[in-house]
Amino acid sequence: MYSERVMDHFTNPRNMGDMEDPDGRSQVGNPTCGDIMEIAIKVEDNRISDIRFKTFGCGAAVATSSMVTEMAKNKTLEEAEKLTNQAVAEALDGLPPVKMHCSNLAAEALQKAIDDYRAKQNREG
Amino acid sequence: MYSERVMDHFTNPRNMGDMEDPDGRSQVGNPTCGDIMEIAIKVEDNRISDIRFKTFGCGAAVATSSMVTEMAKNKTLEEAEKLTNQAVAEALDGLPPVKMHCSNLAAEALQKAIDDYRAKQNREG
Amino acid sequence: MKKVYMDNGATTRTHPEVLQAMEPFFLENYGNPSSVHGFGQEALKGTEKARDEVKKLINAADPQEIIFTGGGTEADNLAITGYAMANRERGRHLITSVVEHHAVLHTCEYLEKEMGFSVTYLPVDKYGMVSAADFREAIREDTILATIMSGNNEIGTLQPIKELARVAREQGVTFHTDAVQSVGSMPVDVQDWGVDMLSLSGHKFHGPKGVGALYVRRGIKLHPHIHGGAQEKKRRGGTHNTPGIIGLGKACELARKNLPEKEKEVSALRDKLIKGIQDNIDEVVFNGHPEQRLPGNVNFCFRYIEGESLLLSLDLEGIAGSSGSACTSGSLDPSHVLLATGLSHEVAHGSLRLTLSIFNEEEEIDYVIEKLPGIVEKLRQMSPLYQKS
Amino acid sequence: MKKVYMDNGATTRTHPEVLQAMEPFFLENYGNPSSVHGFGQEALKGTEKARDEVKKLINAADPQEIIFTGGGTEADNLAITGYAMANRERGRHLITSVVEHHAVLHTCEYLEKEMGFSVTYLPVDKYGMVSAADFREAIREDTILATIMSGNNEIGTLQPIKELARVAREQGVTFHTDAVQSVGSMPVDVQDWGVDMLSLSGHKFHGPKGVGALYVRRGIKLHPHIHGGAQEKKRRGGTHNTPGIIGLGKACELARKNLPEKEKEVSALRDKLIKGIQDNIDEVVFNGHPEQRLPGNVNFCFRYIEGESLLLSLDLEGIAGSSGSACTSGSLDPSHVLLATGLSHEVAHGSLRLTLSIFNEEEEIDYVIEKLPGIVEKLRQMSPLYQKS
Ligand SMILES: Cc1ncc(COP(=O)(O)O)c(C=O)c1O
Ligand SMILES: Cc1ncc(COP(=O)(O)O)c(C=O)c1O
Repeated sequence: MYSERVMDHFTNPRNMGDMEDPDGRSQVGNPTCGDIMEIAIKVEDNRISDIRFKTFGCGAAVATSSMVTEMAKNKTLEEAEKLTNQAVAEALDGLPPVKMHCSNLAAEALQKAIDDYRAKQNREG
Repeated sequence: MYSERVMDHFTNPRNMGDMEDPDGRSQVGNPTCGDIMEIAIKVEDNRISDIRFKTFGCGAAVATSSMVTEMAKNKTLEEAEKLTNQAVAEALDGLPPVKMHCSNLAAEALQKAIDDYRAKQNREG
Repeated sequence: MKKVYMDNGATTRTHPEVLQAMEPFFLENYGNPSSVHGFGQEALKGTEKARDEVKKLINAADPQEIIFTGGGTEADNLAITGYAMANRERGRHLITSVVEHHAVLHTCEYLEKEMGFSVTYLPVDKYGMVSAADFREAIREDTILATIMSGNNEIGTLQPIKELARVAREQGVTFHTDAVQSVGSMPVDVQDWGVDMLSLSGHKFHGPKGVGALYVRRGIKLHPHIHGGAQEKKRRGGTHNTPGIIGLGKACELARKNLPEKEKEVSALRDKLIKGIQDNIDEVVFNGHPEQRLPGNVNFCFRYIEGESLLLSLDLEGIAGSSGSACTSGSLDPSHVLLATGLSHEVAHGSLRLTLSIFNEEEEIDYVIEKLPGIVEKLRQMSPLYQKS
Repeated sequence: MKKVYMDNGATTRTHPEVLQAMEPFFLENYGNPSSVHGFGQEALKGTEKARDEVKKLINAADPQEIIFTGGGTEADNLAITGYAMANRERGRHLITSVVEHHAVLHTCEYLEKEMGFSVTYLPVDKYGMVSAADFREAIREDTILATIMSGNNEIGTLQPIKELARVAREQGVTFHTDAVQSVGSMPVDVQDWGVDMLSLSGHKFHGPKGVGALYVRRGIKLHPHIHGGAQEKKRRGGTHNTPGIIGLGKACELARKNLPEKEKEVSALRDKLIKGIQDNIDEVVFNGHPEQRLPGNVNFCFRYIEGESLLLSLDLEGIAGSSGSACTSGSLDPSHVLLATGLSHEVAHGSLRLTLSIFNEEEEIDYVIEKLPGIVEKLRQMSPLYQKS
C-alpha cells in the first residue's frame, strides 16, 4: 500500500514531539475527519531552526508530517513556504491515490505555523 | 442421473423393433415435443403374446417403452390395462423428477394399442 | 517475524481439508453439473452432497431450500432485491437496521432510490442491539420484508433473531437474516430461529472465497438476482462453481462436527484478549455487547489515536487486525456501526477489531497483549489530542 | 474406459498451472485484498497482477477498466442491468439478438417485464448471424444499449462485432458483447473491435469456475449489480475471490502466450471432426457458419434421433458432448438458437455439440469418428421416424 519511504517515516517519525515556547505554531484538520496535525517552529535569522509535529491520523498523515518537518528544517521562511503537497508526496515516493488528501494537511500546517510566526512578529514589532 | 435399471433398458432395450401384421398398434407423442412412441401387439387368447416398440425420445422415454413392453408381455389385456405410469417408473427404480412426464407416454401407448386391437375386433366381429 | 492473523471477521484461512476436497473438481471431475455425461454427473453428485451439508449445518428442512451464490453479498442482494421485486404488489416497505453490513444497507438504499421502496432503518442501543419493540412499531400495512443481521461483523453483537422473527411472523412480514458472521462459528438453526431466509458465506468459516448460499424456506417466492440459465431451479443463473461449492460443503461439514467445542475454545481466547486489553491499557472503550457476542470478536476504541496507524503499527509486529477508521473504509466517515452505538467520530476513528478463528492459539493472544500497550502508547505520544495525566 | 471430453463449450478442465497459481492464496496469502495488513496486501498484489493479465489478453487501455465478477453470467447482468438502470433517463430501448445466451436474454426479458424497458431481438440468418443492416434499422431515438454476443455458445457462429460496434458508435449507442466463448480461444481486442463493454468467464478457457470479468471502457457509467462494499471501485460489492481471480489471471496469461498457435491446432481438429462426421453419417445437418466459427465448435443435427439419447449413448463410450435437445435444457422446447436458424423442432431435438479445447488430441477425434456412426445407426433403428431407404 505505502512506499518504503512512507513506512520509514511512519515507523521513525522525524521531529516528533512538543516544543517549549515555539515562535510559531499551527493546528489543522479536526478529529471528526480523523486527521489533526500540529506544527511548531523556532525561527532564527529568518530560518526554521527547529520544528516539531504531532499528528492524529493515518499512516500517510504521520509520514507527510514527518517529511514536511524534515524538508522545512533549516530552510528560510520563503523557501519553506514554497513547499507544496506535491513535493512532500514525491519526497515520500508517492502516496496511494486515495491518500492524496492527507498530504494536503502537511504543507497547510507548515504554512499556518509560518503565518502564526509572522503575525506574532507584527504584533510584537 | 438415471438408475442402473433405466440405463440397462436404455442400453439393451427389450422388444424393440417392427412387427408384421400386428393385432393392435398405437403412436403417441409428437416430434415437436421430442417424444414419440409406437407400440405394436399380437394378441392370442386375450393375452399379449408378442409386443414391439419404437421410440424417438430421451433415455427415460426409451427405458419406459422397453420396460412397459416387458411388463405387458404375456399378460391378459385386462391385466395389461392396469399397468400405470407409476408402476413402470417404479419398476425402473424411479425416474428423475423432471422426467416423470416421459413415463406417462409408455402406459398411454400400451393402452392405445389395446384400444386399437379392440376396435379392430369390433369392426371384424 | 511472527505472524498473527486476527482478521477472521474479514476473511479466514481456507482449511487444508477444504482445499483437498476441492482439488479433484478442478482437474478431474471438472464437468458442468448440468451436463448429462459422466463428467457432469460426478460434479452434480458433489454439489448435491455439499447442498446437503449446508442444509445440515443450519438445519434447513430440505436441501432444495439452499441456493448457492457467489458469496454472502450476493446472497443478501438475492434475498432482499429478489424478494422485494417478486412481492412488490403486496407492498413496498422494508425494515432493516442501521448496523447492517453494506451488502444489506446498500441494497436497501438502491431499492429506495431507484425502485420506489421505502425503508425504515431501526436504531440500536449502545451495545448495537435492535429492540423487538422498535421493530414491532415499525411494521406497517405495506411492510413486506425485514432484514436484520444475526451477528454484527464489526462489533460482534448478536441480535435477538428468534424474538424478531416471531414478531415478523405474527405480523405477516417475511424475515431475512444476514448470518454471514454467525454460520460456522456458532450454532444456527433456521427452523428454531423461525427465519424465512438466511445468508451465509464460505470464506468466513474456512471455506473458499467467492461462494455462499441463501437459505429460502419452501414457499417463499423470489425473483432471481442473477438472470441466466436454469441452474438452482431457475433461482440463480450461471455455471455452478463446483470446486467452490464442494469447498463450502466441506467447511460446513467441518463446522458442524467441531461445534460447539470450537465455539467454546474461541470464546475463551476472545475473553482472555478482552481482559488483557482492559487490564493493560487505559482509556479504552469496549465496543459491542459483553455477552451477546460472536465467539471470535474483540473490538475496542483507543482514545486519541487513529485506527489505520494502529493497524500499520501492529502489522509491523506481524499482527493482522482491522479498524472502523475512515481511512480503511474508503469513505470519509468512520464505521456507521460504531457511530450508531453513540460513539463520537473522534473515538470511532480509533477502533481496532481483532477477530479470532479456530486457528488462533493462546500464545498469540499473549503476544498481542504484550505488544499492543506499547504501540498504543507510542501513537498517543504522537497525538495532539493526548495529554498524559 | 477411454474418456474423451468434448464439452468444452460448457466448461473446461482447469489448467494444472492455474490451480498451482491459486493454491498459495488459499493457505498462505489468504487475506482480504481490502485489508491494510500484510496478508491483505499480498492478496492485493495478486489480484492487481491478475487484473493486468486480463487487461493484456483483451487489450484494454487500463487495468481499471476490468471489473472482476462471479462469472460470465454476472458480467452480462452487470453490463446490461447496470448500464440500463444508470442511463434510463436517456432512453429505455435495448437491442439484442435472438441467439444470445440466456444470461443476456433473460436479463433483457427481466428489464422488459419488470423495469419498463423495451427490447428489440434481432433475427439471424440460417448460419445464426446477425446483419449490420438489421441492427442499424432497429436503432431508435431512445436506444441506449445494444448487446450482441461475439461467439455463439451452441453453434459457434461469430458475429461481425467490429462492424456492429461501428454502427453503434455512429448512432451513439453503447455496445456490449458477451465474449464468454471467444476470450481465451481466439484473439479478442476491445480497442480494435471498438466495443464499450465485454464479458468473459474463466472456466471457458481453463481458468476456475465462478469467476469472470466485465470490461467497461473508461467513461461508461453503470450501477453496480451486486451492492455491497467499496470493492472494484464501488462497481461490484463482495469480498474478492482472491484464488479465483488469481486463477483467471493465470488462465489469461497462458491464453495470451499460447494464442494463435493453439487456435490453429484446435481449429484443425475441429475441421477434421466436421469432415469425419459428414463423410461417415447420412442425413446430418451442419449447424452454424462454415467459416466464421469458434475454433473448437462442432454442431450437427442427426435426423430421426433425439439428442439426450445420443448423449447417453456417447457417454457409455466415454465421450462427453452436449445437445440442444429439450430434454437437456430443462425446458420443453429445444434450443432457441437452433430454432432461430430455421430448423424444425424435430430436427433441432437431434442436435449434438462437440466442443474442443487445447487438451483434445487427434486420436480422440478418430475415436469419436469411429464410434459415432454406429451409435447414430442404432438409435435410428429404434426411431419410428426413420425409414431406411
Ligand atoms: C455481516 C456480513 N454480511 C455480508 C458480508 C459479505 O459477504 P461476502 O464477503 O462473502 O460477499 C460480510 C463480509 O464481508 C459480512 O460480514
Ligand atoms: C455465451 C455465453 N455467455 C454467458 C455464459 C455464462 O457464463 P458463466 O457460466 O461463467 O456464468 C456462457 C456459459 O455458460 C456462455 O457460453
